[in-house]
Amino acid sequence: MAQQDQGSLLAMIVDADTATGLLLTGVGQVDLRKRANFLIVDDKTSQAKIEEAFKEFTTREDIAVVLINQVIAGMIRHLLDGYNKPVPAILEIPSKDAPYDPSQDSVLQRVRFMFGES
Amino acid sequence: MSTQNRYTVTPTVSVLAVMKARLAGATKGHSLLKKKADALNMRFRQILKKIVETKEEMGKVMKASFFSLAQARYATGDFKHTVFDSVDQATFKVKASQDNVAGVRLPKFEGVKEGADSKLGLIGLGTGGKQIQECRKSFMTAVDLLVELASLQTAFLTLDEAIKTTNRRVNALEHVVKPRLENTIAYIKGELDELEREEFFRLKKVQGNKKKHAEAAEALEAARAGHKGGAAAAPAARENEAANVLATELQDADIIF
Amino acid sequence: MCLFNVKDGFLEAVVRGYKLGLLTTADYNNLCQCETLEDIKLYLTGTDYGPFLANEPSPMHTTTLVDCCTRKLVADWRYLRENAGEPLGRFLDYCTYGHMIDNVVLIVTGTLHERDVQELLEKCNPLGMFDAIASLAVAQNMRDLYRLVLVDTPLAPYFSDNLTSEDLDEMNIEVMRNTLYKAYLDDFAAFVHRVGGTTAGVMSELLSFEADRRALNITLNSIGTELTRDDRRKLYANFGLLYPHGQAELAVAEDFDQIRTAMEKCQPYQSIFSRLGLGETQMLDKILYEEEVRQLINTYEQQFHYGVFYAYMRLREQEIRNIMWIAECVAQDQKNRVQDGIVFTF
Amino acid sequence: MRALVLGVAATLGLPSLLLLLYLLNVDLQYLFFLFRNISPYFWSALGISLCVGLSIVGAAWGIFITGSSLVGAAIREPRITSKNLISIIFCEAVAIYGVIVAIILQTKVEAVKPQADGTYGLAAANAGYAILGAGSVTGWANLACGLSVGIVGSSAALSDAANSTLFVKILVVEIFASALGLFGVIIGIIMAGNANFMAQG
Repeated sequence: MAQQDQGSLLAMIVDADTATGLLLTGVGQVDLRKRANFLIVDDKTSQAKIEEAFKEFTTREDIAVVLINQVIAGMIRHLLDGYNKPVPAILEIPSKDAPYDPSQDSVLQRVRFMFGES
Repeated sequence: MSTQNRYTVTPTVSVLAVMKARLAGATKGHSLLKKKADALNMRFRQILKKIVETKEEMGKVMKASFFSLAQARYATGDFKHTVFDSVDQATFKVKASQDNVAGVRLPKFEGVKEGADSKLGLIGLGTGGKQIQECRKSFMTAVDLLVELASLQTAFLTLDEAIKTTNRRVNALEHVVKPRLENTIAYIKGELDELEREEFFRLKKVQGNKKKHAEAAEALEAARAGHKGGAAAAPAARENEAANVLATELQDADIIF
Repeated sequence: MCLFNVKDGFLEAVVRGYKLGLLTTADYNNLCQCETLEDIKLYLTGTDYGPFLANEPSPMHTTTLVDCCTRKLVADWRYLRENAGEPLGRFLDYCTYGHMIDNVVLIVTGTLHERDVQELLEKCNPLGMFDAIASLAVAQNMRDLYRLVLVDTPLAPYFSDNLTSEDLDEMNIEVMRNTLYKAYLDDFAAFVHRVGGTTAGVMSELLSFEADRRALNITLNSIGTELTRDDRRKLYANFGLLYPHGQAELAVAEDFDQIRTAMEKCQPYQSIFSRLGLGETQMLDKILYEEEVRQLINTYEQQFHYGVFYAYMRLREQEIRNIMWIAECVAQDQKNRVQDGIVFTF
Repeated sequence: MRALVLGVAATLGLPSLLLLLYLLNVDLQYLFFLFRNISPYFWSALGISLCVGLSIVGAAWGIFITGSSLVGAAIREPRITSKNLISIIFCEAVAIYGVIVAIILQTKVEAVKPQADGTYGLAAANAGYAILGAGSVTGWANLACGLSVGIVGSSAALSDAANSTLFVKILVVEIFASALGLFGVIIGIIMAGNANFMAQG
């Protein structure tokens, strides 16, 4: 929390439509070095790029929340499952074409597991 | 068995006192940790419930937002590149604060809006700007919800971790430390009892011997009174005998136990 | 009338043929019944969109669907443009200038944000492409852009007449876009008058509607923003049914009711607004679209004029919007809202 | 529109020019002299050529107007082609009217000897002007008819492509348009009926 005073950012790895909506709210930031806090994923974006962005966002200090489209999260599930830091929090959000499917969410899966267990 | 699950200590009374104090501490710690775990668990349940609720609500809100995005697209045409290109400084940020539950610090996020975004204010001026603003509002609620969800989720993860550690500690106290201490105490107590019994037996024996000696002395007095001359060699022989008796008795005690 | 067909009769007939390919109410009703995007695709392959959709791989997205439909329009338009003589060719160009403005603005902003030119070009609306568009990206700042590149594009006069190079640096991109669009509309109207005949009659009606709609939208969307009244005034086109008195009223309007009062003084808009419940702004877009479609279809009632080409483009675009809407509703499982967005053409 | 203005100007212009000349006391005898000395064969040839020429221009124009629309509309709706050939045939008929009238006019032309002063007699002059009139009446009527049939035909093609039930209705309109040419033909034949180079008198 190096920049506690200024507040932290939300990062996004999302498709174009979700990005449009989210950026409309003003969460986007492009700093002086042209480093954006969002990655727009389309058909041409390679998996390596997504993984790289994910790693970057999860290691950046000024990011508190990473939003990932569920579809995209599915592509990098291995990274998500291996990720267990509380901050930044990883949130899987629905995308336009794929309505929210709770059974896919790794956090919710754990939640369900806990409920079933206890 | 008993040697494995206990501390290697010399069975003395002072060690016993230490051990007892440790046991009391462990019991106290155990009950405290148990309480903490319960508190955490309660909070955890609350958060779980809330997460499930919020996630489902988020699903709904996002759906509504995407629909309003579709409406905006319908009215305006494709405006996403304009949006992408007008990204500059974030006006919506997340402030992190901390919440304390039973000694566990939970990070908590809060969305903060800074400044007015002039660049997007005029978007879609010619057509459908109204819809875009609607869409924006809709996504705003979605983002707020997302931030809330994020803090819940972080709390979930942190709590999960905290509960796990607490449970581990509770279990360690319950299943390792306490039995071990108890075992040690039992052991020490056993040893001490035995020592006591030995002592008691020895004392008894010593008393018996003393009685014998007294009788022998009385007999000797009586004899001395009879014939005073041969009395000088007798005490040395008797003393020898007494030492022998003690030795055999010790051997006997070993045989018995 | 007697000489129209010498150059343009063939294309007029062709464009009317294209018009027949527009989806009818029955088509829309069937589309609304579709359960998945695949169904929509299947249905659309049975229409004029068939060749453009047939080879699309199976997981459909609304964007790909819309892209395919746009490709159909673009292919039609290219065919028309390539076969057109003068002044029809100019007319067709004028129809696409609107998209061209959007493209230029897109490239300009993209360039200023140092985006990849190739990527930007892909995002351009293919209807608004022109030869020099790629070279727009060479410019690093607005001044260069203006000096080196924009003067060669068809839009140059709009830039030079309405914007100084200082404006280019400072002006909000949306204001710039609308200033250009205003200049374009004025120019288009003047061109149509030069062409004369039925074309002038038909097109000036359509263009005034467009101008008025833009004026209305600009007013509506600029309420509560930093756009001053004078700025607003500058973005209104210099013709249209509202020109000049209605526009003067619009320019000072501060809420929807004032806009309504200003608009209702104009007979044709009175009926539009009377269909609108009090204080209800949501449906305005749709009603305006419906009114536009009605006018566009009316152009087909007359023969031997260029309005049909413009109308075809607009109708096709409306149809693509409709398809997008249906597809979105289907994809997002909001089928009860389907009827809200469709503007039936025939 | 512009063509109409020109036509009105021309038709009004010629008589008013003559009137002007008369009012200015210009000796119109010279004008009459001129017309007297032009051979009636010139007039009849002019009439016949106008008849054929204008008819064919009208027919061709009509066919062009119809044809270009028909070809364009047939791209999407090929079924309309055979039906709409009727419009083409109507236009073609206009040319045939012209040719028929021209042949009739041609048969009226006979050789007469000029008078001593080189002029032809009244009958010959009358016949010459009659053939000129008949020819131009037919020609102009057919030109207008061809144009109108062409425009209606093009509309017929387009509307048939849009909605096939419209075809018959527009065909009725087209028939009326093509009847216009017949009026010219009838009047032309009647006019030419009076023409007789050999008539005494």
